[in-house]
Amino acid sequence: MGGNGWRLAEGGRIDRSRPLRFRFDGRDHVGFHGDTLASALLANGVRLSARSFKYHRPRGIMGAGVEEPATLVHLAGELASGNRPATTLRLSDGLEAWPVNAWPSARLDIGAVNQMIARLIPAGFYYKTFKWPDWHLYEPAIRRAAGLAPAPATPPDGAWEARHAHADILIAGAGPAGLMAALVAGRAGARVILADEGIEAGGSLLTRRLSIAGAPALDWVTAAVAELAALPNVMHLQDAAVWACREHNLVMVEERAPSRPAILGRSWRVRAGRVITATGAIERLMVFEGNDQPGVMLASAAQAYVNRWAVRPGRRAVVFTNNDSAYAAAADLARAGVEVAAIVDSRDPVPEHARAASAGLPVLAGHVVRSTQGGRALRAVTVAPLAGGGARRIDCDLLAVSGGWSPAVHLYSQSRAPIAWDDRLAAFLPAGPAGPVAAAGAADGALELGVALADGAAKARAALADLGFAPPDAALPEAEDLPYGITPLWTVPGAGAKAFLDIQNDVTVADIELALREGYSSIEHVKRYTTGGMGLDQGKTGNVNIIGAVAERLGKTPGEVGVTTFRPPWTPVEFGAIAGRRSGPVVLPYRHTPLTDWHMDQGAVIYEAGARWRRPGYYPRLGEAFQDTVNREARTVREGVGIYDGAPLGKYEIKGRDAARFLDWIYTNVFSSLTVGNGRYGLMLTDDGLILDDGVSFRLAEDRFVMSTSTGNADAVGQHMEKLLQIERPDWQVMITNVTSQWANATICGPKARAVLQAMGTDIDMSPAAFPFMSVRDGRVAGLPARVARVSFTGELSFEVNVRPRDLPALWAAAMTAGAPFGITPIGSEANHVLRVEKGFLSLGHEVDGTADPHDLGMSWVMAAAKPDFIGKRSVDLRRASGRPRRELVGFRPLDPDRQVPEGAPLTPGGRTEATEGFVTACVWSVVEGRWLGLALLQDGRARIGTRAHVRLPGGVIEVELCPPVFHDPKGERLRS
Amino acid sequence: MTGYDVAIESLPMQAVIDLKGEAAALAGWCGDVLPQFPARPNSLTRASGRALLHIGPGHWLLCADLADEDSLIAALRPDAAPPQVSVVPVSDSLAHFAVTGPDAAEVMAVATPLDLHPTVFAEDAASFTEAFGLRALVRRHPGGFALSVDRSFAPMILQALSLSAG
Amino acid sequence: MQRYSFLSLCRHALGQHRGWAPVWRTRPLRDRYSAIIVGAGGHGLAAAYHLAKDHGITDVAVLEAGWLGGGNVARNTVTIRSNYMRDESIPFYVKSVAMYEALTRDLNFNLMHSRRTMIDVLQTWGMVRDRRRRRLIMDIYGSTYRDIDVAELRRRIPALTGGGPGSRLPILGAAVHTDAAVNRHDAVAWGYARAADAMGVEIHQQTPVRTLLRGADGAIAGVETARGPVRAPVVALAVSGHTTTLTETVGLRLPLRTINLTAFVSEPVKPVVDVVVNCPDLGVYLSQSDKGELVIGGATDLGQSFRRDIKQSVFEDTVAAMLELFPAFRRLKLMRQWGGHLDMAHDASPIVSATDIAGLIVSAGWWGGYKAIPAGGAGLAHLIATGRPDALTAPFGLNRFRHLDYVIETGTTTAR
Amino acid sequence: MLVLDCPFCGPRNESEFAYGGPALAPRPADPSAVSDADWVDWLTVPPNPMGEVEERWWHLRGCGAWLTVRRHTVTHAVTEVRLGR
Repeated sequence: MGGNGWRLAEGGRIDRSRPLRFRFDGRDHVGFHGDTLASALLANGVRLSARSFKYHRPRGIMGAGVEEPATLVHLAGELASGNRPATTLRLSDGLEAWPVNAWPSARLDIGAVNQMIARLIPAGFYYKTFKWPDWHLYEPAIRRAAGLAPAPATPPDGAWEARHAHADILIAGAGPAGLMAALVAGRAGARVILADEGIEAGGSLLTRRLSIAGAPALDWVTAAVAELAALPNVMHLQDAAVWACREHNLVMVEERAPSRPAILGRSWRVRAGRVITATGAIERLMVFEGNDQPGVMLASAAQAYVNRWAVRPGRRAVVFTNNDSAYAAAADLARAGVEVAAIVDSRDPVPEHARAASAGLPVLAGHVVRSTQGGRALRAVTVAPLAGGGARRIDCDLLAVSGGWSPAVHLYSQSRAPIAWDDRLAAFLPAGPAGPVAAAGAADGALELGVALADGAAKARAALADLGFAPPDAALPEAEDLPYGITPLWTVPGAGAKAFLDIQNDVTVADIELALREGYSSIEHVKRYTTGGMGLDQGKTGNVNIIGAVAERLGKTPGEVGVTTFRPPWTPVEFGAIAGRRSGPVVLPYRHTPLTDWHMDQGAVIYEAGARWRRPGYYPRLGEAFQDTVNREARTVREGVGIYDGAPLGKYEIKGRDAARFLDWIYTNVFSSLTVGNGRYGLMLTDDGLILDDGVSFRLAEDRFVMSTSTGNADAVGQHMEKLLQIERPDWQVMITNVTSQWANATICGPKARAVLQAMGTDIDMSPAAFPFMSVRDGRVAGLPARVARVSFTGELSFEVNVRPRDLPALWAAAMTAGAPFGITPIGSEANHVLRVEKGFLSLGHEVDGTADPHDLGMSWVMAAAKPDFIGKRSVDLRRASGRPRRELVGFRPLDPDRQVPEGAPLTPGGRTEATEGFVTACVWSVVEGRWLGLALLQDGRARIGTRAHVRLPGGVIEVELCPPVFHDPKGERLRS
Repeated sequence: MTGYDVAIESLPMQAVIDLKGEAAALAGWCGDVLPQFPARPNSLTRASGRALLHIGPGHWLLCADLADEDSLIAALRPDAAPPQVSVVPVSDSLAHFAVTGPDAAEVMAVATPLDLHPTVFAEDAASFTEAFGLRALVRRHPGGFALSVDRSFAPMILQALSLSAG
Repeated sequence: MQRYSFLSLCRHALGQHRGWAPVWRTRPLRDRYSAIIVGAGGHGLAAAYHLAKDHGITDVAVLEAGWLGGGNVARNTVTIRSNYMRDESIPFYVKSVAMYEALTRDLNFNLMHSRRTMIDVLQTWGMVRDRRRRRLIMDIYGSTYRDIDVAELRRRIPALTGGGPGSRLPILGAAVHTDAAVNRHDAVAWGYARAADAMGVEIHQQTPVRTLLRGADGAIAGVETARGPVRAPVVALAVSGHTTTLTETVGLRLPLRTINLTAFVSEPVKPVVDVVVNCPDLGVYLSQSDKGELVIGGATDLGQSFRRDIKQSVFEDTVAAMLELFPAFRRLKLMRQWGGHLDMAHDASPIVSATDIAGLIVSAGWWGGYKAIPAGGAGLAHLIATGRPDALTAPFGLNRFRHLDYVIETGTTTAR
Repeated sequence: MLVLDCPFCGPRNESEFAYGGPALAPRPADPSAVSDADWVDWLTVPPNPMGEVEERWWHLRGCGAWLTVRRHTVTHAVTEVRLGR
């Protein structure tokens, strides 16, 4: 370095006292603090730094920022990530980068053979070939060739953060317009967030030599940044890209290297009252044969390299332009010691102010660059008059091109504000009425510094006024800039198969012409057929050129051709940042009962139950097989006593003058007739006539009920009830309180349950007469305040002992101690499943699968026919009226008692391979019958009880005998005992 | 520094009584057991160690030390309340956490989209909102914020808060 | 129609590809056709193709408001599968999947159809039971699911490193749906359009239909377009999302509401996943395109929306879900995201049906409709040509709502 | 992500709310008096305009109120939020 003459001896925003070693494409180099990888490569004389996607053509560095279409790298080591533009990559010590899509290196790339068959693989070629004999023959090779960087293989060390923020005004971009807007808004006292994707603030002022208020513009930047830092109401984020502007002013920012806390990056969800997009403008390429050669560079990038990074991107330059801004770039190149052989301007005449800006440099007005010479590095360009005529060769190793400027309307347009074509600037510009999102500065078409500053201030003042702030009086600083004018030249005559419109995806003028020739003439068709604008850069330098080229060929204006939609992200965003620390429990929350830890200590296998509760599936003992465990637990309940944790059961207190009337309305059966202290099973439907939930409700007082719901549906039932009340019956006096977590319960069930409760000690009269089935009593159990309900989900004598969750561990311990002599055993959901199937009790997700109605399930008894209306009645009746055959709940026993039938298995007529007539909802090993049996929903099932049906499996047929869906204690004597 | 300068701590169970009904009816039933009714939605008033939070239309929470629970229940007589008033003890339903320290607001900004800036979320503010996808009550707490969620989520929310603190 | 082959490509290369003719023609819009199809998306173009090919009806205009293939066919995740649960659905999708496999040859257009298989990652017993139920009934119709264990899953998808024993939801197993495929969505639209055009069907782009027209007898008479009235005795709507917008111009209300489905892609990387991975318990599915981008879809926002973009919350939920199973993808970058709107029927199943207005036919309610294009298009063509549904689309008539006989696919997969 | 201006709570993030479907006409007081066709229509056919639509949202993570929201289905602009119907 240094000695090769690429790096200037002084100037630039680099720290020559802090050298940084890095490795690129297998070779070692040294750069400085303040460099990007791109500036360091140029300073080390590296010109060939990439290979193109399709043809593997040699490419260099063409841009100086996010617009870079050519040199993408992937990083090795700790920073491992792929497809990063070298121009936005801050150089760090030890950085190791490789060009993507080149093997073994960009210099010796094997894939370059594709250049030899380029003629065979024009746009869309793959739609026409690779069909015979089959696409699968070609696909693996194409997949390997496609893709750019390798996929990340290991999770990174470290974490990202995603967080919320709120601002009165969010400003995207800390260039001149953004800084000016931030100053005005900040001084007014508004909460301001200023976010800029650059490593430092300043935007275009960092790369151009301009003055503000008579001093170097960067002095003004420094002062502005300092003033903003001192304002407590302003937050200023650098290295923070605003990548999306969504509905209701939700603005997404990716902060790439936060200093505190030490995280890899941070995603900000900013909700802003007003948004100002001061995102600058992007320079376009010129389009001619060989415009992609290493050595061809955007004029603004060449200017940035000499001014900001003190690097000469070449020794002898030609500047090719159709507008005024390149003249300043040419002047800066010359000032840095680059010999400017010519400024080739397609316009004639060239405005005087432009000539003046580059005083003394030779200008070829009305000329164009027709082609470039050289292979891996530019050696010369061929220049000719635009109108035709004698070509001449100019030796050079740098061609700085400027096809004009496209305001970065991306964020503005994402907010759904309209844009429109502007002939004067030859660009799409913000065209919306004043709204919550405004563009400012170059992004608004204000391409001259003074106008940009004024625009930034004006947009801030408008936003302040909208929000009710008094805008401060602010004098605008004086600024001088070159006026901007352009006469577009979309493609140089003769541009064809090697004139690139989209550098990254290798889309040429010939490709566009082919697309149009074949009828793909909508701009969306052109984009999709050629893949132009679909690369990582999303066509930042090329899209408008494509639109211009298409317009030219169709005889339309670019405005008539239109743009493809601007979609987030503005620049690629790491998925890690989007998720932040959200993982595991924050992706899928979980819920514990007061006993979940106890269950786990007992070795229970924990299941993910409904509503995210974690509860025991079964409690295996050492050496015990799964089925043995389930049998043991189920048998305990049938023969002795079991206990289970019922805490997750949904519970609501329903209070008010109209509480009973409300229950009558939302349940299919009647609750108003229930006497205090007693309970009733209820079935709840939606107005579609489908089952929503079931459960038992008890009447605690005339105006007060406690309702239980299934675990998984507790929230849905709450939503259903509140919606009906607040939307349909606001005049009813009903108040609902969710007490799911206020009452936990241990359910003690089995023939010896009463004995256990008595052994635990209770002041409730436990005799069947005093405390019958389906009643509820308040009292004390084991000294704890309890509400005991006689309900049964197992078919046995059962007491649901409800206590405050804080008391549940003590209650449980008391039950285990007092129950020990009776052999009390904790049971999990597997055994519960067996017990409920034996009783023919319904289970949501099994029999209640979202399609069955109560009649199907044999529950016509629960449909109070006398009630004129309840939720769901009208639809159930209507559906019945169609006379369509229904699937009805039946029990079944496989003829072979040892044959398990898979749950979910279809039943077909005769077991044949034809449309199903039902399916198995549940099948368990019954401890009371000592065999497999189950439940099924079967067409006209009830009428077929006593006959046989056939389960059709891939491997054969299982014949089953149909029976009523209750296998155990059909009269219910045990649960009433 | 690797994480935020913040302390995450589990707070003890509080006495919490859920109150629903018209303010006048509630005032009539509850008498001077309650602090003065808050004037604004999502704000709270305090008196003699009790706080009254106006958390929804016709909906308040009365919070106090757990030691006060029995006396509150005795005074408010949930089982005897008239039809137009709902009084339900829900102390066990909520688990409370304190997020305190210089960076408390940073951690809260990870947890919840609610704007907790002092000009928006005042000293007496108390509101249910969303935190880590859950329904959560946020209040100011000496040196930071208190966050309350359904108790069944307590282990999960503690994990989430600790993760967010870095 | 110019034949596409490697040889023709070589021959045209010699002529610098100047000899390629337009794949579809632009012709004057006439004022009368035998049938009008509104919407040149996947279903509309497929119906036009089948009208010509199966029924010999070519006096057909396909009217498109924007550019052909610009609707949902341009903005989906190209997941093609038949792992449904109901007798009404499975045979329809089995047929559609089979038609897709032959379509490259039928259309002489490389759809890059790739039978990539789909693997469902199962993390709850409820989901295991759901997949078992599907597997057993799908077998009847020749669609296949095969169970694999976790070790086999990790061998098939090495990048799937999450869901281990200590994770929030450890993986219990997986189900492999070998019939599942992906292909190139644009190619499907273009291939159908080119073939339909070659048989004489007219495709009119930039021809928005403003209103439907009814005759004195109440039957459909045609449409009023931005370019004037066009008459036809049969009008079929295949305008995903906009069905009610059009039917309401003649007072016909339908049990449909328009919602937005969204997806996004990562930066292109070298091959890392070669199947469609579906994680229904977490709510995310993904596959890698031939260009190297991961194509990722997830949760649905059920609010009515005609806006084609993604909600940040939906996007973040999907990303977080993906990273649970693919933690290394934290370093992968989002490149592009989009949405498409579709009209969802009250029971969330499709509607291919005649209506109360004679001659007016709708094909709507396609959510996950990309996989249904071939069979849906053939079914729509049959309905247009004969006035009756074919056997596969018969269950999806509007008359099912008359008695609320919904077709409910319970536990539909995440992958749409 | 929308912002809904809850009449009780003020502007809140969408993540506090649950979407509750399109706003249907009031449920018929006596459904049995309604014709089959009208019942099916009420139940299954929601307004579906490319424009403003009324829909229900439940502020379940906030104040618990059911809200009726008027929202534009293309721009997502919310022009009214009210308590209850």
